[in-house]
Amino acid sequence: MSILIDKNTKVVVQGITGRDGGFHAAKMKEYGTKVVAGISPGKGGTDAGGIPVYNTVRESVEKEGADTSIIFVPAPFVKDAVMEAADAGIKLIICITEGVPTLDIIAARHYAFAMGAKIIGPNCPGLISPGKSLIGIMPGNIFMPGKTGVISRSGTLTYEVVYNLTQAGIGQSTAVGIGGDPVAGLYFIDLLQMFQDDPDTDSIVMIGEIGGDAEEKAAAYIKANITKPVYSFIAGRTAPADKRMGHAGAIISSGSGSAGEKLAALTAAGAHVVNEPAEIPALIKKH
Amino acid sequence: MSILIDKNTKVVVQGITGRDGGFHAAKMKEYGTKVVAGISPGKGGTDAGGIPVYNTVRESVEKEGADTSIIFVPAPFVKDAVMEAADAGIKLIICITEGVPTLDIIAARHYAFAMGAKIIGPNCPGLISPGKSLIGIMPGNIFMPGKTGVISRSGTLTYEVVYNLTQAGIGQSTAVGIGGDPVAGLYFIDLLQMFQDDPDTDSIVMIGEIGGDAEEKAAAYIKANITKPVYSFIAGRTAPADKRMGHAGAIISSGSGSAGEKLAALTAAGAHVVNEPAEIPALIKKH
Amino acid sequence: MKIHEYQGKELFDQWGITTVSGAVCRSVDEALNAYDHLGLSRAVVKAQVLTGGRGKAGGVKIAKNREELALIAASILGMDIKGYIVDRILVAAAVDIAAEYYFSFVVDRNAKSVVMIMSRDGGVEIEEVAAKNPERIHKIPIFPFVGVPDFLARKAASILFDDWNHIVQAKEMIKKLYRLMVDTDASLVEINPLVISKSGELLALDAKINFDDNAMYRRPEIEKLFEPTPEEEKELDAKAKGFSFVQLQGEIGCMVNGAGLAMATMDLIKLYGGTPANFLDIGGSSNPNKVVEAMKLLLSDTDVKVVLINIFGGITRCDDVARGLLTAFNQIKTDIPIVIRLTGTNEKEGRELLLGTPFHTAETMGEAIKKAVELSARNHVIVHQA
Amino acid sequence: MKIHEYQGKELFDQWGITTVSGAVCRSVDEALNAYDHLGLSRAVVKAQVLTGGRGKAGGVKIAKNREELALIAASILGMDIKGYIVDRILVAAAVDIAAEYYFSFVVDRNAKSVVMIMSRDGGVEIEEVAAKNPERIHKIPIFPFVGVPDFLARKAASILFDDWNHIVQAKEMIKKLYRLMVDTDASLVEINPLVISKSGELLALDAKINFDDNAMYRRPEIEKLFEPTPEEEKELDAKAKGFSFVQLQGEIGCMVNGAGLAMATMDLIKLYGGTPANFLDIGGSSNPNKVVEAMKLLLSDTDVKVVLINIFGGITRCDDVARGLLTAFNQIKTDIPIVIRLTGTNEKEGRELLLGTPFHTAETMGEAIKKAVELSARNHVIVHQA
Repeated sequence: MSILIDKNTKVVVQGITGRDGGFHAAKMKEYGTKVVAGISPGKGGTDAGGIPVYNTVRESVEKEGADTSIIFVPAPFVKDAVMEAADAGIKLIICITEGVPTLDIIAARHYAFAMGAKIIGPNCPGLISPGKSLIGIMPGNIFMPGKTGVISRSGTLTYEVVYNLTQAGIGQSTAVGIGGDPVAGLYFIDLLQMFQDDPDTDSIVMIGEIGGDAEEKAAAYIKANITKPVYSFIAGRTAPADKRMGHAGAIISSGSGSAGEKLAALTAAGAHVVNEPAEIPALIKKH
Repeated sequence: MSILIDKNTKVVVQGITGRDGGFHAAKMKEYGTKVVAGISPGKGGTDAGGIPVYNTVRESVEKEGADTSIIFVPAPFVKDAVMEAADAGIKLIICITEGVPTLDIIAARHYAFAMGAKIIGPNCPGLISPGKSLIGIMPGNIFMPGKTGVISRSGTLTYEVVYNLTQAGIGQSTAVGIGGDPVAGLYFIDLLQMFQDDPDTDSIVMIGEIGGDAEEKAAAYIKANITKPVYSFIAGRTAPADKRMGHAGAIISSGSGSAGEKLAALTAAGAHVVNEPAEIPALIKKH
Repeated sequence: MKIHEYQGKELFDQWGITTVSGAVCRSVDEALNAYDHLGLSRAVVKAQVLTGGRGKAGGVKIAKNREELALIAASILGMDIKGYIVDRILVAAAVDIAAEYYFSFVVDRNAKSVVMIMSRDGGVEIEEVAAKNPERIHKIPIFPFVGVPDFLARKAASILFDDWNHIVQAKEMIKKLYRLMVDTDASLVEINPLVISKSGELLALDAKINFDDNAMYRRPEIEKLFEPTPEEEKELDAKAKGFSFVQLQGEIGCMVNGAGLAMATMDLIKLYGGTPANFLDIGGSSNPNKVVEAMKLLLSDTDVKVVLINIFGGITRCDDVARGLLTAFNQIKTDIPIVIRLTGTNEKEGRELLLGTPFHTAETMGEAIKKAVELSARNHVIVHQA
Repeated sequence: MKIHEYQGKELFDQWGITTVSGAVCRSVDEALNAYDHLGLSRAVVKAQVLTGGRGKAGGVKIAKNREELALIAASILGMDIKGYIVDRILVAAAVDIAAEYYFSFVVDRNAKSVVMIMSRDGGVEIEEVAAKNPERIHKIPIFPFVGVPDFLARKAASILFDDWNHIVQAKEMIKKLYRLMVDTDASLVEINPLVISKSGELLALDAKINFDDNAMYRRPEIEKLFEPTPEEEKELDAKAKGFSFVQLQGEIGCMVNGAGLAMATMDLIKLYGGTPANFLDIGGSSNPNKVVEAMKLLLSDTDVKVVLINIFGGITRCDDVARGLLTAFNQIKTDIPIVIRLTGTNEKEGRELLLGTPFHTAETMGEAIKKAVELSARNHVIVHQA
């Protein structure tokens, strides 16, 4: 098993005729993901590498049974694209696009929530249930099926961790990149609970970074609700205060969000906190 | 027992310093209703006939434990008043004011619904659980406690029916005036189900009128879900098509909403339909 | 509140919704001038009346040339359409239509929101489509705080059209139309037919807009478009006095407190074999002036043979109501028989006050109405004998 | 994006939020001119720097008269506040304050919405109030589609104030402030202190506004208010080239793909005893030009003793990355040792391509970083010997 997506998940790619949308739609299809449709307003009726293109998400739901959407449209159009997907009955919306105005994502998330849809991202690499479905821009070949769930605020750092796991023979049930923006969809707590509930996940790797207090909140949640072992790495211990480190998320602000506080909270919650990503596989094997 | 309100219901009167608000606040208090506060922005700290006045509903909830609100504010301010009550945690909002713009009530209702609050009205006489609580502008003295639930789109016609019931010794569990506007809060179906679920209601009187298709929808609902006997009178059999009869609600439009269709639907659903209100008590006694 | 098609089209123009320019004309001469001034060849002539079904009634016609226009204008002006006399027509360029559609925004009682309604079967009576082919009608509810974002307009447009060029035009139109609805507090904005012309342009060939009377206080620019009929004038006068009044064609004048009770009173009059002359809800007070005004209104109708006053005393007690009636009838002299029924709080005291007056009193509604019907029949006979 | 207080106050003026007029001055003479021109008696002088804690640092002072103004202006201009040199001051009328409050709108990560934050404890560091007396801080989340209706503004205002006159002023201000937030895509709009003057007027005595960088494409009039520091200029230049760059004070220049991996690289450098010279995320492509540009950026820092290139090859394969690096380094001549770590897809092929080059290669991140730290220490010694 896995969380959120599996081999039956039917994906529609919003923005399939853009450069990134087209490239990753093909990659996902190649991985084995059921990419059933693409959306590109004005290009309905055409075909993108064997994937039928529609003008509206509604058509992809009605005609192809799409239930999950991945969004590559340019940032100014993300709000509308998320709302369109939620309105059309899509239940999981993965937003890859970066640079989305915060007030746009607040509105889109609020709307999607009211329509019963979950969002992952924006500014995230997507998610993968290895061997079943890849919905994102992750390199599928570094993953392998298994029983470790991965949650991460960072892209390449996730690959680094996963690569270490896979090299050590530790497969992943699902790996989710939640994105680094100040306001995002599914976050640590939501996903920790899903992995806790997933019978085929035995352990959870959580990769955090400085900025915000999501890791501290996650630590409190782990203490209260998570019985599976959690392994954690937090990036940014040496980052200077009040500096942006790539994402907007990585800001130390208001005495909250420093790596030290996060590490302390996670350790106190019983999570296994590591100094370098490479330590994780050995720790998992030990337990 | 009763539905929606009982002797523990704590009422805040929004617009208590207006003429109608003040008059009916006193009447309700006299009836025995727990009127715990009044709202009049700018007059907080004063007193209206022994009832403490606050600037905001929030204060009446925090300081007096108000859980139900009755609104008498002028029509242009109703939207804001309903939203304020819902935001403050009020769970039942009765809107007496007439002449509220439809788009305002649509927005206010949507907001209240999202906040988990129920609305009755606008343009309605309120409701009463005889002997327990009167929240509205109904003449309390014509009601008596008992086991018949009353739902009505009309004011004085309700009094006529209730008066007949009371004269015949048939008391009421709760009587609700749902109002005659095109868009309103709780409606026949909601209340039919509440009376069905109320162990102390034995029979239901439903007073409809021409316009809209709420009675037809109620008929279908009765057929499927209501086992208690329903007695019904529909006003406006002789009203000419396409004419307003006092309320905006009373319009025959688009081949729907005529008294004939409503009577037929209710009869087919097994409701006891009467030609004049005075027939109801004898019918109830017979069953 | 309803307005004429040409007024609706003026609003469409203001809100940027593409329609067909035309001119309102009140005579054949004006129509011919408009024809010349607008440089028309084929022209459409449309009766401007505040009712539906103009087309079926012959109120909409195409003129192939100037001569035909004169004939058609003459035939439509003065026409009676469902009781409305055509006093003006709209003369506009006839469009070469490729296809007709239906589109509206309307307040929906059941959805408790505004809904968008659309159909590819335009130009016909949409109620018939709804009855026979409900699957050809699409409804989309609008969240009040969200309104019509791009995606929703695009979704609606793509339900109506296949061609992307048409979808884009429709998307823009739909957003503007919703803006118009909200900005003017309309309760209905309907375009039937919405057409694609042979040159591929999206055009609103009709404009039906109803407004929410309750919101007109904040839309003075819309309110002034209202042209009441003489009948509506009378109703508006009544409204200004605090009454709700509708003129009917019967013999028993009714004065009732409350709209539902007033309708029930009319129903029972019919049930007992009489005919109501009107619907009159005088509201909830016992103010004698109000009764005087109401009586004046009733007695101005020469068909009225009997007046029936049906009052339920609730918050206002029956004795107060009786005193108000007595004060009022000191000012009014009439030979018309008056039946008064007072029920509710302090009803006995109220009825006692009326003892020894020329009024017929009754305890129940049934009794009062029976008496009124009886008196109207008798009065009938008297009139016939006279 | 941050702006100065005086710029924030100009926006407040535009959105109708009452503040205190003043003048920005870059010299004592300008300050004295402003004093005369504004007809001031008691004046406040405030350092304009893009950081908090000005008050504590002595950057805000009251001048009782013209002479004192000259002294204070001279003392504040040129002051160093948390590394920011004061190059301008705001001179404004000193207000007779009756009471101080705190008010802000801010994007809240946890609420995933904008929240209003208010406190009756204004004029102090709000973080301290939050830590010591959290019950004195009130937060109200805003529904994005609903915004701030009257009731919500009234509710917030009545949490802050007891006097109805103050509540009414605050209600209007709160609605305007939210309008400003939405219209400009701000992520923070903060007034501390918000005051009631002795004459009963509500005034925003400070204006702190941050904007959402992601939204500046649609707010050109706001974007042009931005004044980057020389350090930020460098970061912006990097951004224009597709990098995310932050200058630090260490010796190991880093070039990494991905922000998280870049931060982890810095962390491990410290862990192994080295010092990172920068944060540099070059993003996801293998374009040699990008590598050339990145190397130029790194080598422009004379403190850099070693360059560490840490690339995870995901979608972009390691052999492509290696080819890109080789092409790039054909164009760059440097004596600085370079450590390259390539992992991921086709990593073996990638590393083989680098065999026989002067680059130090490594398989794991730990290995690469150990080598870089070692080299930087050795290089250190060489430099010291020279």
